Amino acid sequence: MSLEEPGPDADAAAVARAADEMEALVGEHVRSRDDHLNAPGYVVRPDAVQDVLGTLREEANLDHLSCVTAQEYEDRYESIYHLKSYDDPTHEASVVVPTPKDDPRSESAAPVFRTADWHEREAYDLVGVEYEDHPDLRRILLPETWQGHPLSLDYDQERPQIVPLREHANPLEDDQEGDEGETMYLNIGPHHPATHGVLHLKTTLDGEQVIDVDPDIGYLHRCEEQLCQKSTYRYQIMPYPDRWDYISAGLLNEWAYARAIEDMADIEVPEYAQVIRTMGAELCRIAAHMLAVGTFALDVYGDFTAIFMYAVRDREKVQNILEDLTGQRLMFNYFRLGGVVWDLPDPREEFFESIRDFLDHLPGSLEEYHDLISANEILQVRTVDTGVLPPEVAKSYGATGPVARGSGVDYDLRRDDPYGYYDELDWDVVTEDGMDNYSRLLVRLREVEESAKIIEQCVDLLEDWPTDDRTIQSNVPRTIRPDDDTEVYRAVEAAKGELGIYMRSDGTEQPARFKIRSPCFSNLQTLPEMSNGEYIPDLVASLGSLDIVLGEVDR
Amino acid sequence: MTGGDVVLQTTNATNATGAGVSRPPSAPLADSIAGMLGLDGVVGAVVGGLIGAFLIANVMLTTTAIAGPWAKRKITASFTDRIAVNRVGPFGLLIIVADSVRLLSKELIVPDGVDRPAWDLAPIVITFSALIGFAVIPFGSGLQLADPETGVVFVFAAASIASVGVVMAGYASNNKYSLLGGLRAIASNIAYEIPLIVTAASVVIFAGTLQMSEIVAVQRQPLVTVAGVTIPQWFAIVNPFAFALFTLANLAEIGRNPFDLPEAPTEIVAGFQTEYSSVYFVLLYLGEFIHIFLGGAIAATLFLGGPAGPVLPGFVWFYVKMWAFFLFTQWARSAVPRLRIDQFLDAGWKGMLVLSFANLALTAILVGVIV
Amino acid sequence: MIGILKGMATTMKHALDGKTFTVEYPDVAPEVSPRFRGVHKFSQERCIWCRQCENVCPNDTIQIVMDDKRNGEQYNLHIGQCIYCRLCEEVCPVDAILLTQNFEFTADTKDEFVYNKEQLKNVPWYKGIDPLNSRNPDRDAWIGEGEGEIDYE
Amino acid sequence: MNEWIAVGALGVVAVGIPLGMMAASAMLRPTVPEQGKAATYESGEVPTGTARVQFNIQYYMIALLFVIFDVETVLIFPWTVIYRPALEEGVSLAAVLVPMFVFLGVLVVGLVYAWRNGAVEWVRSPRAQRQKTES
Repeated sequence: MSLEEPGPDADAAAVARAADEMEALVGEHVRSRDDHLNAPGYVVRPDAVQDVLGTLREEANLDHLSCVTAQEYEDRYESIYHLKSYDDPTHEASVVVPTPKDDPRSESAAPVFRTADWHEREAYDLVGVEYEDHPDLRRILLPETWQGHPLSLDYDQERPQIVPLREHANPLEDDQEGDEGETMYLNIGPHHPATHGVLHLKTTLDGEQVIDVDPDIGYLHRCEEQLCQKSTYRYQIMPYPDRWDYISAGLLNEWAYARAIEDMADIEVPEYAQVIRTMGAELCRIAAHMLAVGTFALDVYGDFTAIFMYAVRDREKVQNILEDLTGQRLMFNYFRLGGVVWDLPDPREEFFESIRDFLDHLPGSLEEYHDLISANEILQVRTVDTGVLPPEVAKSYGATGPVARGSGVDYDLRRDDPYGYYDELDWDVVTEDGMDNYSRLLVRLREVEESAKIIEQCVDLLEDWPTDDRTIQSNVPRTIRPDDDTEVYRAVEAAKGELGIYMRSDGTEQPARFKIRSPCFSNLQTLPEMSNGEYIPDLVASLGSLDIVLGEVDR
Repeated sequence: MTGGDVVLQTTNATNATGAGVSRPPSAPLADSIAGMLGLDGVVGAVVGGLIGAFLIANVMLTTTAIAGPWAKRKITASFTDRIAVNRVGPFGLLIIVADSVRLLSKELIVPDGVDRPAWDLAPIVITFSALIGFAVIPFGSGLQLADPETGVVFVFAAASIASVGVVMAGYASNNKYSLLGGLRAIASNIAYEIPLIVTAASVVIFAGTLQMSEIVAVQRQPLVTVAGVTIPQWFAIVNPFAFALFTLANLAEIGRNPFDLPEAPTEIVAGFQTEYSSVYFVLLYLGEFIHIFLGGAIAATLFLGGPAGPVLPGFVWFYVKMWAFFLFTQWARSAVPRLRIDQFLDAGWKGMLVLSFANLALTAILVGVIV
Repeated sequence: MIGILKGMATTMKHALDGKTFTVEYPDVAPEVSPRFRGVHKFSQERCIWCRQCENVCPNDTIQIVMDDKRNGEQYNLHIGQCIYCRLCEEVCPVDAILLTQNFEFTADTKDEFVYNKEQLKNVPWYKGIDPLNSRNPDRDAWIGEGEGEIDYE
Repeated sequence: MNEWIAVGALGVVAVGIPLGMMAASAMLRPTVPEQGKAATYESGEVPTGTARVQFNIQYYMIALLFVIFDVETVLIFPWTVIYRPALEEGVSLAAVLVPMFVFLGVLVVGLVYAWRNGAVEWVRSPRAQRQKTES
């Protein structure tokens, strides 16, 4: 905790003062306060959502709608809008919108924040809150014909669901008939070489150009939130974050859960463990970015290119190190509440040697990537000024991670909302102002360098760490039961961006609501913005540059 | 296709003007086979032609069989630091047998709503177009099936029939990806056909003939002698600029990276061949590979001195040159990104076309000055 | 143009240096970390039937059946369902369940992936690596018991 | 005429080989008709609409230009063939070069005109353009 929170009372007072100021801004709408562990919460009427969010956005600079959580209580439904500021993510607020059981209607935030579009659709789909004034309120993860809302309290799991293939296949089928007959409706995905998994893009083409693209997700929906709600805080939840963003970003994901629960249950993490965590997480980031760069090259270059294999080769090296450290190549399950499960492997020198060896070879590999990718004129022609995402639009869609930083939004939770050991280390946040596919690629390549810097410093620290001070876990009780009705929303900088977790406890050892804010989910939403009016190849390239993992989009 | 017109018109043109062209130094394959069998007249021509054609076709089929299932994998693997097929037979060579049996014995799935005659014909057309081009290619060592006076024009005409096949396949499949692939194939064909032929015309200016054997013969003449080594007058050495243009346009014609838009796996899945399975797919694949080798053979004949080369017999050299071109296509595939369709057409019309005409004019002036 | 040539030169360099990173898997058994988590191994003489592994398992992979005197009768593990989180090993107070490095197992049907305790006892070590080396708890009972023959019940 | 018989023979072989392979495959391969198998591939979704649409071929202007230039190439070939022999027989350079350059020049002027009028440009879809500016 000491490392996670600024801590001193002066800060707390400042936060309280800021909260009061915010309340003054939206005072007339606030019915009560419902403060969360991370931020002040304001309970507002269902018909004042747009007003309140608009005011907070304009006046209090809360321009980042990080997440929308919906949940059902015994007596009411509740939608929580987690707001942050792109300039300072520690400046947070929650807007809580309770709606009655018999009529769960609430005003949509989509006109204020475009990202709310998908988040509210998800809330409607899974919990059943209806949003008025929403541009397109339909199910997002589940098939259109699904009966009931799975995360609502009275949901009957035993009820058989009939999902006719034809109906689910194409809800848009009727819409297409009326079109003047010159456009072509094309399904790209779910089984397409360039969709990076099971993503379905409903595309309307005019010739080679894309008129409209509508991502259809949910093919990989595995009820991760529900799974976590059925698991105990202490042990059982931790293996699951690995499976959200499953391409080796595991430790980064685990940290999201670790951070949320450590805040919630007030658990200290020893400094030594924090350094190990930081090092492991950055190794994961390198592995994830390698794959992102490789698959992006694959999308643009076409056939089975050398770059993809080279990226995978370098990724293998990282995975070997991670395997030595955690025992697994992808599904690490290495973090524990209050630390990590294992100390560095013996013999330590050999382990450090392998990391240093990797770091020594990394600049050479990156040089190769630059020769192969970023210096290639054809690639530049293909990617510069395509898939343009202006910073304002990116912010409105809640884009984070390399996607936001490629649009020049200087936002990185590792620096702005420090956790772990990041604020003790010397590294830079990478941004590019190009706003296009090329700058997103460059951001990833440069972030690999920054991660290498961090790892190097961590290795130095760990090498000199005194032998008797190597505590890898703090003393954590065997069962954890946070106080009833504690709510927390905590985010970390995962490979794809801001990975947030909202948890509400109900006094038992399982969370009552576990909501995952996945960066890919928000980032993917920007795809129509980037590719409408562009060419099919650019659509594919933009999708590649977003670097989505469907496991994280659908959860 | 317009290719047909080219053949007709220029045939007449050369017949009118080509009176002074001498007979080729060695008789074409068909004639020598007929001679060996002691046949003459039409019977001899037909029998000799058929035997020769069978020989040539089988050489190319074997080459493709090695290139497609085996060499391509091995080459790609070496570019990407892998090993590739090595489990069946020595160096994995028996994968060729395994793959052909596997593919031939797959079920043929005919999708709903295909335009049946066109869909069935397309694989045949593509294979046919690639194979028939080899009729006039001088493999060296007397392996040239026929040597008509209009060889260059014929080979381009034959090669461009493949586009018809691709479009047939794309449109008949009743599949949107195929449609896109087929249309892209037309686009690439019309954009790069003219640069290709005009660049070839610059070679014709040098050689003063359209006959393949003559073009090869002209290249045999020495260009310069440096330190006792005679450098022959290969057009790739005489006019490297034309060679570069030709290679690029050739890549576009055969639809290889960076111009593999008709297939573009990451965009339109497999383009025109998406709906094909079993033997039909084999034929498309085969046709494409023979087409690459045809492209290589044309480039070798026009620019690399055909079968010329020291020590080894001419046929070996020619074969090596074809494979070198194949290797080049695979090399480009490993490291060159694909262009977007509009950029691709822009490059063709604004770049290649202008450059190829400039090249033609310059060559004409150059030849005028030399002679 | 320079960039394209540089890229092509890079791939050609890789082609010519002949280095590969392919693991020829069935011929060459891959190196695995001592911490690697594979198929479980069970030791009946250690097990005290406390059922902690069954409880902690996030996935209902482990099923323990006891008779009415609370003596253990069955220890079933659905290896096809396991997510290899190693929590069972972690909570076990007596190291009775252990994840070996062995990752090679096949079956024709899903049912065959349900290992009973005899099968679990007979899971071999991978390349003779005893995972407890790296995990370091008390390990006396495991020594010499590698093949799972010692069983005093 | 011998040559063309040989070429024709290769033509026969080049059709015969595919047909032969098809026949061989027809004897080898199984046929398991099954519902749904014959659906056209659209990334695993049930195909929506047909592929036989009035498709916007965005390069139709270029396709028209192609016709012009293809005829031009045809006319260039006879000239390239006689060019060198004519020079060697002593015809003056101007006599063989200038007429062709005039011919090429006319076409180049045409190309420049077309280029300036945007005919060599890719025709961007107005619908897509609209969509882009709207969003």
